[in-house]
Amino acid sequence: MINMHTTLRAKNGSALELKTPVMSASGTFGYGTEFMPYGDISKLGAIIVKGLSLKPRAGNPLPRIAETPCGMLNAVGLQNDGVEAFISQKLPLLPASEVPIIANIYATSAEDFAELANVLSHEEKVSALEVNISCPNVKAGGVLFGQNPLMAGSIVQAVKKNAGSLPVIVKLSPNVTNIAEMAKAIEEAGADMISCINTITGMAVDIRSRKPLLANIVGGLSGPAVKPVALRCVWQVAQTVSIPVIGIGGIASAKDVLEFILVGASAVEIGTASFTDPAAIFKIIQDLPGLCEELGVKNLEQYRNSLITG
Amino acid sequence: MINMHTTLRAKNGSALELKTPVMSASGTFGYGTEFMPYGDISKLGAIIVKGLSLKPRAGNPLPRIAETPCGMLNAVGLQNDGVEAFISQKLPLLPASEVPIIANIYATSAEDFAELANVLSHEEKVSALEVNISCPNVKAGGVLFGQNPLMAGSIVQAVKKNAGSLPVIVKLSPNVTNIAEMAKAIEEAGADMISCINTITGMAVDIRSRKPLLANIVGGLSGPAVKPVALRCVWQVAQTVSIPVIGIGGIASAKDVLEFILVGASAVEIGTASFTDPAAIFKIIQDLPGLCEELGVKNLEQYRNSLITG
Amino acid sequence: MENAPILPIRAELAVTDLIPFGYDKERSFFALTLARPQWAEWKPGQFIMLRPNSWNCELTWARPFSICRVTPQSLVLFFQVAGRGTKEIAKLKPKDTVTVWGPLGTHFAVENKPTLLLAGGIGIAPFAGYVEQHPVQNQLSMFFSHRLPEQYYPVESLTRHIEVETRYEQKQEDLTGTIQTIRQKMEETAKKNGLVLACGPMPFLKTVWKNALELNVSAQLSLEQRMACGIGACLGCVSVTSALYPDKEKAGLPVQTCTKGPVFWAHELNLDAQ
Amino acid sequence: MENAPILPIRAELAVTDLIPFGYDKERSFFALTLARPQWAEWKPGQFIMLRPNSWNCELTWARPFSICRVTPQSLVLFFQVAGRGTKEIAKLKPKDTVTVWGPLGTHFAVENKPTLLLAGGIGIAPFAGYVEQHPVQNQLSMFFSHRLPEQYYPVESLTRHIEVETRYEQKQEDLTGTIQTIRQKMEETAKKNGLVLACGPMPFLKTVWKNALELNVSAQLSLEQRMACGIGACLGCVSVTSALYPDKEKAGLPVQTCTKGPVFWAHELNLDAQ
Ligand SMILES: Cc1cc2nc3c(=O)[nH]c(=O)nc-3n(C[C@H](O)[C@H](O)[C@H](O)COP(=O)(O)OP(=O)(O)OC[C@H]3O[C@@H](n4cnc5c(N)ncnc54)[C@H](O)[C@@H]3O)c2cc1C
Ligand SMILES: Cc1cc2nc3c(=O)[nH]c(=O)nc-3n(C[C@H](O)[C@H](O)[C@H](O)COP(=O)(O)OP(=O)(O)OC[C@H]3O[C@@H](n4cnc5c(N)ncnc54)[C@H](O)[C@@H]3O)c2cc1C
Ligand SMILES: Cc1cc2nc3c(=O)[nH]c(=O)nc-3n(C[C@H](O)[C@H](O)[C@H](O)COP(=O)(O)O)c2cc1C
Ligand SMILES: Cc1cc2nc3c(=O)[nH]c(=O)nc-3n(C[C@H](O)[C@H](O)[C@H](O)COP(=O)(O)O)c2cc1C
Ligand code: FES
Ligand code: FES
Repeated sequence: MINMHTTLRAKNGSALELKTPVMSASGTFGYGTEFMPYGDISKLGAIIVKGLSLKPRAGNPLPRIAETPCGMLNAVGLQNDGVEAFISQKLPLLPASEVPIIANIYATSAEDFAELANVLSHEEKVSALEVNISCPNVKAGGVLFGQNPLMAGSIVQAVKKNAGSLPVIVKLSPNVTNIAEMAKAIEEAGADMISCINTITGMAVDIRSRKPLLANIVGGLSGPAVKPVALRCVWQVAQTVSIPVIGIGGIASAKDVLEFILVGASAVEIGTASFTDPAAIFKIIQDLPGLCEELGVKNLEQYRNSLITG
Repeated sequence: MINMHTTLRAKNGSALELKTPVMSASGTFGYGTEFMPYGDISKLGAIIVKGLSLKPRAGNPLPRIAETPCGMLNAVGLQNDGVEAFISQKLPLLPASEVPIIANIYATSAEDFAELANVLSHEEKVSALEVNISCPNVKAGGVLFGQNPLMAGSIVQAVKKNAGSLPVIVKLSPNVTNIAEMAKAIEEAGADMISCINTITGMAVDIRSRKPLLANIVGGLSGPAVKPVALRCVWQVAQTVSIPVIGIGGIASAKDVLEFILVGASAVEIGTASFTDPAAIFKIIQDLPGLCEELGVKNLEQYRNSLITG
Repeated sequence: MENAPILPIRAELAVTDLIPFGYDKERSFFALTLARPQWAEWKPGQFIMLRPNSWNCELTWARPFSICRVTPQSLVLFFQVAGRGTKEIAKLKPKDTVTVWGPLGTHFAVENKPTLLLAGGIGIAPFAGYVEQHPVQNQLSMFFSHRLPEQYYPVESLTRHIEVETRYEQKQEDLTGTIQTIRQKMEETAKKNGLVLACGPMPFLKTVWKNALELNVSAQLSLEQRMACGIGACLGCVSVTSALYPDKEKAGLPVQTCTKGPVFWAHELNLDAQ
Repeated sequence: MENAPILPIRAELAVTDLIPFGYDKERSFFALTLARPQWAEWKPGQFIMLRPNSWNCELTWARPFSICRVTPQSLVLFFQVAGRGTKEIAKLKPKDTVTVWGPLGTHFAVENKPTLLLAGGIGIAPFAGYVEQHPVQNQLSMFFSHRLPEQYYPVESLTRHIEVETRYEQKQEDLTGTIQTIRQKMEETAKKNGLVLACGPMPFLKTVWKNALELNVSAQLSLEQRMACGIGACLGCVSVTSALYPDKEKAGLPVQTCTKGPVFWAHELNLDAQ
């Protein structure tokens, strides 16, 4: 069986060591414990928890989710109990010695991002930060930060300065004219890694009630429907930056994982697929070595970015 | 049976009178004649033909198309015989007295766009122009024009100046950070109508051959998968401009048509659905009045933009 | 609900039977029987998430259904065709397999006091198992309002054990009658210091909720919200609690209907916030 | 191909039968029988687009299949499971319905001269009808190379009428033999001033194409390209023509395989441009 071990190296030389390149995507895996009945969460590459803010957030009104062809829309609006409750109540329950725990963070100002980074950098059980500057479902901050290279850069710098030795992953939005340009700005601002994509802004309506299917009117599209867009984004970003790229968007099988690695991803995150089946991520992790063997892939690092375009 | 007649009014007061708000989308309906065995093409709202350029274009190498979850990618690259061949060979075959024929045009410079407009404005059988500044599958022009409000504006002005009395529809790309801003610029530049969306840039790969599924590597995503993005774009554009908006993206049923009208579209175009079933557009046109009746919609203009968001 | 949580499991189960109860131009009703999952325990009011294994990715989510009944051999669900997913589920055939995770969520309280069961339409589903498992069935009575003929619903399995008053709502006026009956029966239950359990569509539940607060009667409501995961992870299904919610940190805030519900005490909810 | 075009129609047809020819760990083969569409005319080499009515929108396109045989009652196709779509098509049952449009595209020439049929694998499909309809069957001979045992393919229906030489390719070396046999048989046909008709995978067709140009023998090839519409509208399926293409404006340019093909004269194609 080929070894799936994956090293994501940060700029300062520190590294995230993953048993497998497959992690959970923020907001789709709760705080990890929700999935314990369905598989061994310590087998994941890493657990990326639901987005955290400094203060608790109630999120958006209902309805918050809608099913769409091969995908879904969500406008949860970053409901969470705040970083303190996470540290005191959720973090202790997680098997952090066996699997890296990555905190996904969200704030409405560079100062708050800095403080979140600072608070989390003192938690031994946290292995990295993923900075969400790409949420389309909040009025302040969110995707607005992720659509402006200057604003994004200043947030990355603020987080980096306060993250201590924690690797900083910056999560990009596909809702931009030029994602490569954003990635470049973020790399230059000092990010250790880039993950993409967050959701694509979308909408659904009911012709009978004449109401939007989401109370927030617009929401973020995810699931297999967005996979072609996500693959394109990862490919464009991986061609542009030299830091590790983490692929996200519609991944639902080991085959999908290899597609993202082929176009340049070092690792991937599984989102919506965990709703379709709570065992999906465990099955993907289990299937991956066998599929590599079948394809004669001896080494993921060699397969990575080996797309034949000539 | 409620009347589906739809008037798309241009700025100069002239108007496109449609029997039904349902038209064919460029590049998915050939030159119209291809569909004659499957329905009466004179029953369409309008026939928008395959994109025309001044000179013939061979398009991109194969493979040019790939199937994706609830959608497809294409990188046809605007293969066409050129505007002269269209006028001499295709246009005479079309029932232009019964159904408006709309020429979709593509060029790599404002001058060429102007000349195309000029040539077509002398053709009695052409009822309007649709300006494609949003094709993601060509190296020059294409979506680059559609991603820059200044460039887009100058093309719109060039076309308008040379289009005589023909209404000018400008087709927008979803591959932008802010589609409302683009729409505003295009309205200000003098466009008579806006259509959106063109395809979303995407990609697909084969993990065995390690090759992209398209020779062009990236292509444009269309079909039901993009409908939530298209609805959001149409809604954002319709909130911003006061000229008519034509909705496109993943429409496959009469219900989908009403969704786009509900969020502000005055008319719609059917694209990929015509591949899934060559009779799709005829069925949609046939089903629409009955669905309106069922919903108690007496009048499309009243239903239009009547989304309840409060 | 106060006891140790019941651990859910995920299983791929074979369909053993699908029995139509009735067709209407708008709705059709089915009892779906699956092979019994290896559950150690379950309690009426809990639900499962179900997704046929034959589905491709067009329909993204599993669908939530109340557990109707569990026998040594089988898990029985009762459902109506409401949209695309249930239409497909209604096409299942014996030997087809489905992926099920559960039992999920909270359950109805069982107390040795007069207990009024209020069911609206398909909301009758969880009460079949509740009645069968109840240790003192003569404490139970039910009022069931429905829009389609009675034979479309599994009423018979209930009348075998308890007294059921039904109202076939055919006209708008019948709805007013239903609302009056609910009020009157809840008043009686309040006088007897009894318990009210309700399951049905949201307007029905709002009526019960308002009465429960006004009459100060113990009442539990089973809520339906759109669900993606069913296990508390997506935060799509939240309901807003009242100031009386026992977890003080969550009082007045949205909590997951799939894990903190679907069965809530009426006074712990703020249905006006929906 | 020179005659008036055959008008296609779209029809919803019932499946009447689906007969498995053979299973393998990689591929399985089926003959699919549909109710006969109301076609006025069709010619061997033409194809149809087929999409099961039960498909939801996950699979966007119909699938192209050669017309194998048309009887007074039925339309028969022969297909192998190649991917997701054909896997689903292999699950069709009698009475299921499919949407079919056709007959589409160009057809094989019928000439009263020695005619060599070259089939690779599933490329045998269009030849069943060709042989049956041919007015002078003793002019026909076939060479059929295949990777799975012969009984997986509808060979018997051909050997009833004509002489068929088959090669079961089990090892890499067998492929070399196939290429030699093709060369030798095409040389013989060239000497007899005969006609070659070929259908099979692209590498197979390239071999035939090169030989045809070198030996200057009349040859037609049936090409397979990914198709979305099948009717010339999407421009997804183009093949590049040679300088000898009769429509001078299209010579050397891409033309739709679905309407200008799938059957092309070898010298009118430039397969090196693919
Ligand atoms: C805890 C719980 C228990 C339930 N128990 C039963 C039962 O025993 N029998 C039964 O017939 N129905 C039950 N329902 C409702 C049932 O889940 C929906 O009717 C079903 O999901 C509709 O799916 P659809 O694809 O047919 O409808 P669509 O309208 O096409 O579904 C679109 C989306 O909306 C959701 N949705 C639609 N209607 C409802 C609804 N009323 N409640 C929640 N989500 C909805 C679907 O799950 C799906 O995600 C229950 C719902 C919940 C939350
Ligand atoms: C004119 C024509 C006639 C054909 N006749 C037959 C026949 O009689 N019997 C038969 O078994 N097969 C035939 N084929 C090939 C058959 O269409 C493909 O095997 C089938 O489309 C594969 O679909 P899939 O979903 O199983 O594979 P997937 O690989 O999942 O399909 C993905 C996409 O690629 C396309 N595709 C995949 N393989 C091919 C291929 N070899 N040629 C063209 N498109 C392909 C599919 O249509 C689909 O759009 C013919 C193809 C053409 C163009
Ligand atoms: C319900 C839901 C909640 C999400 N919450 C977050 C979040 O809190 N932070 C974040 O960075 N991304 C969030 N996302 C985005 C996902 O992490 C992921 O980027 C996106 O869903 C695309 O991946 P997928 O197609 O595999 O779902 C959320 C997505 C969904 C569907
Ligand atoms: C094969 C193909 C070719 C297309 N060619 C053109 C074109 O020439 N000009 C143009 O403006 N849009 C073109 N489009 C875009 C469509 O007109 C339409 O905007 C898009 O496909 C979204 O609609 P749909 O989801 O209904 O297909 C093409 C789309 C496809 C799939
Ligand atoms: S359904 Fe996902 S949290 Fe309840
Ligand atoms: S398949 Fe569409 S042009 Fe041939």
